[in-house]
Parts: sequence; structure tokens; C-alpha cells
Amino acid sequence: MNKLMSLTQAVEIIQDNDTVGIGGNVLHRAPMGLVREIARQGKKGLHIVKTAGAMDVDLLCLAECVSSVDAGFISYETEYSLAGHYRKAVQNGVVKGNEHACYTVISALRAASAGIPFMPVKGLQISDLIEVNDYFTRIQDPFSGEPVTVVKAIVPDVVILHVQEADKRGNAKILGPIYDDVLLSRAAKKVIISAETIVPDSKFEFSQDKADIPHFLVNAVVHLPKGAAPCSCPSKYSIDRGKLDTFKALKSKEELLDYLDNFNTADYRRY
Amino acid sequence: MNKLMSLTQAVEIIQDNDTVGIGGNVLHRAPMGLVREIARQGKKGLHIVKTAGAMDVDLLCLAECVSSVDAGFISYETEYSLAGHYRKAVQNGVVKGNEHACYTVISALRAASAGIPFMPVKGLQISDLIEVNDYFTRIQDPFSGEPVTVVKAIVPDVVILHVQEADKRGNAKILGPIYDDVLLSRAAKKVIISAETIVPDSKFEFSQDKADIPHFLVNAVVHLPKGAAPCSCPSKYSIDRGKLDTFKALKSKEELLDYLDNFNTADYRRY
Amino acid sequence: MMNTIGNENYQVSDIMICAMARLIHNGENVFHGVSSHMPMLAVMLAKALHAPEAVYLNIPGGVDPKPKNLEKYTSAGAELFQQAAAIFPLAEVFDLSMRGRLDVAFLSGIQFDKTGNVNASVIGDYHKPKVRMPGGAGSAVLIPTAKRAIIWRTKHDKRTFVEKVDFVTTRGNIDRIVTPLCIFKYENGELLLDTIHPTSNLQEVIDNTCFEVKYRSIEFTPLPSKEELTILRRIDPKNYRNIEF
Amino acid sequence: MMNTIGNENYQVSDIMICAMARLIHNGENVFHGVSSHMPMLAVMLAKALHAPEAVYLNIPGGVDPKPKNLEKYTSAGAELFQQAAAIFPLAEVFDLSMRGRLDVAFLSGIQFDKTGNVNASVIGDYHKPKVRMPGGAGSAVLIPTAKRAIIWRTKHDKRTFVEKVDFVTTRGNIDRIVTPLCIFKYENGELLLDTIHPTSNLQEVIDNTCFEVKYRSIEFTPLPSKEELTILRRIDPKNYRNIEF
Repeated sequence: MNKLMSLTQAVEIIQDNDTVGIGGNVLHRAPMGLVREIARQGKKGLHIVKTAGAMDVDLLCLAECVSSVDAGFISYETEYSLAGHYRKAVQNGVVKGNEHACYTVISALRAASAGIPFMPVKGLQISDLIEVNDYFTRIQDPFSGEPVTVVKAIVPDVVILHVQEADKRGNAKILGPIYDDVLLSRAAKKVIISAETIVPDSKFEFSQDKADIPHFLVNAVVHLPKGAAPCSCPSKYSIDRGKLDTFKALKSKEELLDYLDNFNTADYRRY
Repeated sequence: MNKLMSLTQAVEIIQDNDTVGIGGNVLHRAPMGLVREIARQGKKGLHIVKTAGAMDVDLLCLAECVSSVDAGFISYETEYSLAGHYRKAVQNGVVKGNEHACYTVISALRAASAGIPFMPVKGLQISDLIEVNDYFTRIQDPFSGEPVTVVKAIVPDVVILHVQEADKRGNAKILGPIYDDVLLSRAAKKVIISAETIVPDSKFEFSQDKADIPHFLVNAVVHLPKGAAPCSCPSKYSIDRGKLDTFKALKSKEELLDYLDNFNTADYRRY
Repeated sequence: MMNTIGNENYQVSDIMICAMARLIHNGENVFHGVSSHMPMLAVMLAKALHAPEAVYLNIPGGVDPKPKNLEKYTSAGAELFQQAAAIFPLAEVFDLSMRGRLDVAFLSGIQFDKTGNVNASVIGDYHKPKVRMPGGAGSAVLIPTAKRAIIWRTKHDKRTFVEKVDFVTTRGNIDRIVTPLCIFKYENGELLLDTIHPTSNLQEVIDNTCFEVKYRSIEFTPLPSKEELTILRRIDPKNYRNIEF
Repeated sequence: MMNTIGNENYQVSDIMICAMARLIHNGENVFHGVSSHMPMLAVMLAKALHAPEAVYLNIPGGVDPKPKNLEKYTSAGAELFQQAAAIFPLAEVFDLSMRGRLDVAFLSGIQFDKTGNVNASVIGDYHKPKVRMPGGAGSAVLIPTAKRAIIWRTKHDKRTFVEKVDFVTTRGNIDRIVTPLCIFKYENGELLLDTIHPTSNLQEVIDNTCFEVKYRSIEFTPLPSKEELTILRRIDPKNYRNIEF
């Protein structure tokens, strides 16, 4: 089945108040084209899930698309410092910041992937996080009687990923670090993929290097070169410092919408 | 660290009464050289773990090495029919056959890999298996209050795997189907690898195709061409029907020991 | 077993496999496991005919493989990796079913009773088995979670279709049970006779079934079409579909 | 911050990184996460010197990568994939720690108290945070499970080393806390002063620490050796180790 569609069509799959998982890690292979389109379409009330997010979550917070963020870490790395828009949104009570260890996000997604309601987590032992969050609790190991902390499953309604290669059916290949993208694709109800390159259907079939994400998990494929920019896309491009700096200096949603216009040509080009 | 050693040395790592996970699936890429050496060394009381085993488990049962088997399926496939030695050992009460769904073995190994004492399993709902086995039980999902079946973790003391390529440090690459080998390597305390080919340390480093099992999980590497025979080894050889037929006709442990002598040249060749 | 009907020779395995293939709809995610030559061929047949976009999942993990040659001794080998576009191995197929997204799972079992209980485990006492069976493989978790579990069994006798199974391995979403004599369907908590193979008859089904054979109407399983048979013979030139007989 | 001692110029970051590197033993499994240039360089330095067989684990998942060029903006990028022999990504590193086999995890935090509580989460009330921090990343699960958690923090002040943390994100196997002034070690349930950097002194540590600074004896952190400095400068020619200062 041909699932190639425009960026606009693909993002229309996302509904207000959906739980949305985002691929990549900090400034690497974040699906920024899809994120921008979410902002342009003015989605509301999204529940964002990511182990470690940066510009993606920061932008969606500035665009007022977000209701909550479940994550282990939301910040740029050292050089680019904190995610100011996210921070402000949480401090103002606009966005609920649900703190996880990155691993408890992974565990919650693994639970979703296995269709189970919760996942035991070894490492979360003595922690105020257990008491203040309703997605953690302690139960008894029925075999030993010992206490064990568990995290509630997180089932993303939609997951958005940017990859280097996909075919039009949705088979997708990630070059370099995979981060939690494969897990996200298994945990989600729907998967939207943007890809640097659309490869022929035969490519993965005749290669030793098979797709990481099989087509039947994928609902939409968008051909989007530079779809991770201004974040990096391994083997394709590094970060775009100019566009990152400009973004970090934005002060309002209005400025953001202007900023997004700069990407219109790239995001809406038809191939 | 150079972990290359002889078959004899490698199998000496296994202790009587150990829980031993076995790689491969039915007649595919079973670590038969390692299995044969376990039989020759006369290990006792082993607790075998495998999703779907065939000749490997059958041979160890005939060799009287086995105390219990946790598996979803122990049999040859249709053409080669049942695993007669395993069957007899269970029916005589010599071996305890702990029946799992293949998936509950996977879930139990995933629990081991994550250091947690149990794993919820969605699919096991109405089943006498839950009542008759002490490794299954029902608990309450603390979030919804609904009942959920859980399986107890299985932590293999040692896992034995046969792969096509390994370097002397223990980085190992599986060509073709991986089955549950990667999971086993993560669940186990120790890993013993036999390999068709010992590749230079630099091979994986300079290839896009990285090792599936990283060296630091591996305790022993044995250079053992034909180490899966008479089972198949994808991209190397198919089953050896003559040796399989001969094995299936064996009647006693004594006959087995004679049979194993036929492999001495291959198993003990030094490279 | 070769049956001549009209001018065509039909093996019972042909009839069973074509019936199983027709149960697969286009676009569905379909899985079979070990010792499953008949389902393997049914999936390939369905994909070659009415269900080209059915997604073929299997133990080795090749998604939609295009095997050059099948092997007699296995339905879980590297053949099912050939020309696959993506890898989705057994553990992930199970996960898929657990989260409700596996459409069809082909499974077997050793005893079935009228209310849809499946015994895939043991004859006699679990702890002191009279006969130790291979084990139910995925049945215990897939029959309740796959949207439709299609059971095939090459024996249809009173030891298989019993009043009450010795052991309840599982029960759940049975769609059909395909035997050498007939097809049962599972509706409202009981097994009903769906169709009788033209090579058998109602009395034979009744004589070989312990529980009362109920049905809405007497229907016969359509014979394999010429096209189905042609493709089946091309996919399985060595007649591996018959090894269970 | 550049300090001249004898004929050599030392940055505090040099001293901290060399101290962190020396805490890594040969053959150990060692991990660091995001925003972690200093640990990244400490691991590379240790592997180049006394711990060539330390196993370098990281977020992208390259095992023992040999990056050609580091990047200023990240310690979680594809550089840490280059020339890796095997792939072992973040999720698996966590698993490894959960089952007790991660030897060293480099982590940070925002507040530490005398009894070893770590706050990596929030200043003020959790539900109405005065300052929303980035989040503790792996700290909450790694500090209790890694055999040795090595904390580094480039701020040493009374807001960091407090009587009582605002929020207990976690506590556990802290081995050392390396700061710009000194190194604490964790023994018998309390933080003790281990060594003072030669660029600081006891009074400065006391003045910048809320809790009572206890010690067995006054020891100084060894200065980076010539060899350490040479290699560190070669690994990090652009002085990224100093970006947190």
C-alpha cells in the first residue's frame, strides 16, 4: 500500500489531546518537519512522550500545542543550555512536566509494546518520584514478597519519527544511532514517518540491511529531505547553528509562526 | 581480552545444576558442539531454557544431564517427529517438563535482562498452566485493579550460542534469523559462544554491520566450524540428515557416547 | 489420500490448505509457527491470489519473505528470511498479538471440546504425563489475543474432539478449526460445524467427534479452484503439504 | 579558570577530568549520558592510559567508539558510533545496570545532602516548581543500581551542597562527587571530604558547603600528570571540557 502523502496530510492524522511519542534524542534526528507542521496546524493538548527531548518539545511548548510532557530530560545539551519555552510553560502551570527517569519512559513504552498495563522497574527504589506521580507505584513481587516499583504503560496514539530511508509502503531504515525509535514504533497505535530519501520497494528486500520498522506498523510516509533540520541527521547533516540560535531567541508564539515560515519552502516542496 | 579457548575449557564454565539457556530454534543454529561437550563432560542436573528446542534438548536428556526443561515446544518439526529421549525422560519422571508458551519464556528472559523479578504477560488469561505451575501467578494491576498473569524471571547461569562470526574478544554476529539469541545473551550471567569463523577484531569496527552481541557479555569464544551440525547454520550449511537419523535411532546413553565420538575430530580440531 | 472428483485429483491437504488460505483477508497480519507447513503454504497461496497485501509473519522474522525453495524439515528456517523487506522476529510477533494487532494466527492443539477449550499441553496428569506432548508453543498466549485463531489439525478422531479436554491450555478467539473431514467454526461459545469437505460426509464427522455435532445448515467446503491448485503445486512442487498425512 | 602551579597551567576542568578518569578501572563497564562532555573525556582519557579495556557505553549505543572529532553541542551523537564493534544502546545500558553489571555511571544532580540524597528533579514544590530543571535523565535508576555512581557537578556552592535536599530523586551507590573545589566520597551513609583540589583549600570548601565538612585526613587531589594533560589536550583540542565553566 502506498502511504506516501504530504506533510499536511500526514500531520492531520494527529488529533488534539493525543499522546504523541517523538523519535530521536536531544538534537539528533528529531522529526522537526513533522513538529513544525504540528505547530502550524495548531494542535492542542498534546501529551508528549520522549526519553530526552530538546528543540522539538521546546518548540511545541512555545506553539502552545502541549498539555503534558513525560520525559527523563528536556533540555539542550550543555552548549545550548536549557529549554526555555518548555521551562516557562511548566513553571506557569500551562504544561504538566511528568518527570521520569529516561528508563521509566522506556519501561512504560515496553509495557505498551507488550500490551501489558505496567512494567516493574528495578532501579526506582528510594525516590520521592514514586509518591508524587500517579504513574509510579509500589507493589509486591508475588514470588518473593519483596516490594517492587512499577510504572504505568504509556501508549502513544501517534509516534512521529524521522529516518534516512523509507520506501513508500513504510518500511523504514535508520542509519546510525537508533535511540528509542524502534521501541516507539512498537508502542504506538499509529506511526508517521518522514524520510530523507524514498527508496525503491526492492531496496530492503535485496539488501542484507533490512528495514528497522516494518511497513505494517506505519500509517504515513512523508518525503522530507532536511526533515530533522535544524537538528542533526547522522550521515546527512549536522545541526544548523544559525536556525537554532534564532529559535532560542524567540519570545512569543507569533514570532514562532514567522520563524516557521522560513521552513515552508523546504517542508512543502513536492517530489 | 582474548577469550578464545578450547571447547573443553569453555564447557568447564558450566557447573552441575546450572540453569542453561540454549540459542537457536528447533534444528536451526543450535549450538550442537557445545551441547555435545556438555554430554561428554557428564554435567548433571541442568535446568534447560529454550523457547523451541529439538535435538539439543533431546541429546542432553539422553545423556542424563538434565533436571528440568522450561520451554514452549520441544520436538523436531513435522518430518522428524517427536523428541523421543526428552519425552521418555519426562514420562519417566527423570526430567521435569515445565510447560511455557514460547512467549512466557521470552517474557521470563526479558525480566532477567531488566533485573526484575517477574513480567506481566497479556496473553495468558484462562489457562490451567497458571494453576499447575509455580512460575505463573495472577496479581492485580495496581492502576486499574484488573487481574494480570505474571511469569517469574528466568536467569540463566550460562547461555550457549552458536554464531557465524565472532572476534576473539567475544563480539559476535549472527547471520540470518537471530531467534532469541540476543535476548538470551542479555538475560544470562555468563555467555559461551562457538563460532564458524573467528574474524579480526577490526572487522566489526570498520563495518556498517556491527556485532549483535558485545564482547563484555561474553565469557568464552570457541572456534568451531560445523558447530551447529547436524543442525543447520544459515548461510553455512543445512541439516545433516544422516547424522540426525542415526541420532534418532539411538537407544541408550552408551550408544550416544559412541555416537559423540564421531564428532571428536571436528569438535576438537585446533585452529 | 488422493480423491478424484470430476476430472481433478484432490488431496485432503489441498482442500484444507485452500480453505485456510481463503480465511486470510487482504491486508491482514498473519502468523504461523513451527511444524506448520500447511499454514505456511496457505499464507503463500493467499498472498499469490486474493490477499497480496496480507503481511506474512513467522518465527525467523522475515516480513513477507519470498523463499526460493521450501524445506521439508522446517517451517522456521532461513528461507523465511529471503527477500524480506524488514525483520520482525517471533518475540515481536507475540508482542503485536498481545497489543491486539495480530489478525490471524495459525495454531494447533491436541484436544478440543465443544465449548472451545484447547488442550495443547498434555494427555493425563500434568505433573505425571501419560504422554508428553511437544508443548503448545504459542497457543496459550496467541489463541486469546490474535483477532482470529485458525486451528488446523490433521487428525479428526474422538481422541481429538472430546467432550471435555484433559487440560485447558487456553481458550479464546478461535475462528475456525480445519480438519481432514470438515471445518468447525466457533460461535457464541460453542463449536459448530461450518462446512464438510466434499471428500467426507456428515456421518463421518459425527462418528469421529465425541461431542454432539451441531450446525445451522449442511454446507460443503468449496473444492480448490483450478487456479488455486496450479499455484499451490507451483509453490509446493515436492508436496510437503502432505507430510502430516 | 586557569591556574598556574609550578610551570604548568591547569584548568579546574583538567583536574576534575583527570580525577574522574582515575576512578575508572581497567575492564569496567562505564556509561555517561547527555550533557556530559567531562565524563566523555574522562572515559576516553582512562581508555588511552590505565584502562584500555574499560568498556565505553553511551546513549547512541556504540561500544568503545573511536570518534574522529567530538562535537561541542553534544555527548550523545553519532560520533559515539564511529568504529564501534558492537551496538548496545541506552535502553540496554539501563538494563545492564538494573541487573547489577554496570560498574560505573557518570551522573549529575542539582542538590546533594550530607546523607547522600540526590535531587536531580526540582527546586521548590514538585507540582508547582519554582525552577523547572531539565530532569534527572538516568540518575533516579542508575544511582541505586550502578556499582559506582560518580557524580560530577561544575558548581560547588551552598545551593548545591545543602543540609537537606528539596526533593529526593534518588539515593544509592554514590562513589564520589567531583566538584570544582574537591572530591567527596560516600562512606557509611554520609558524604566525607576525600580530597581537595590543589587549586582550592579547606576553607573554601567549608564556605561553599551547607553541611558540616567531615574528613578523616586532609588530602589533596593529585595534579594531572604531564602524560594525562598531553593526551587530554589531544582528545579535546578545542577545550570542550571547559564549556560548563
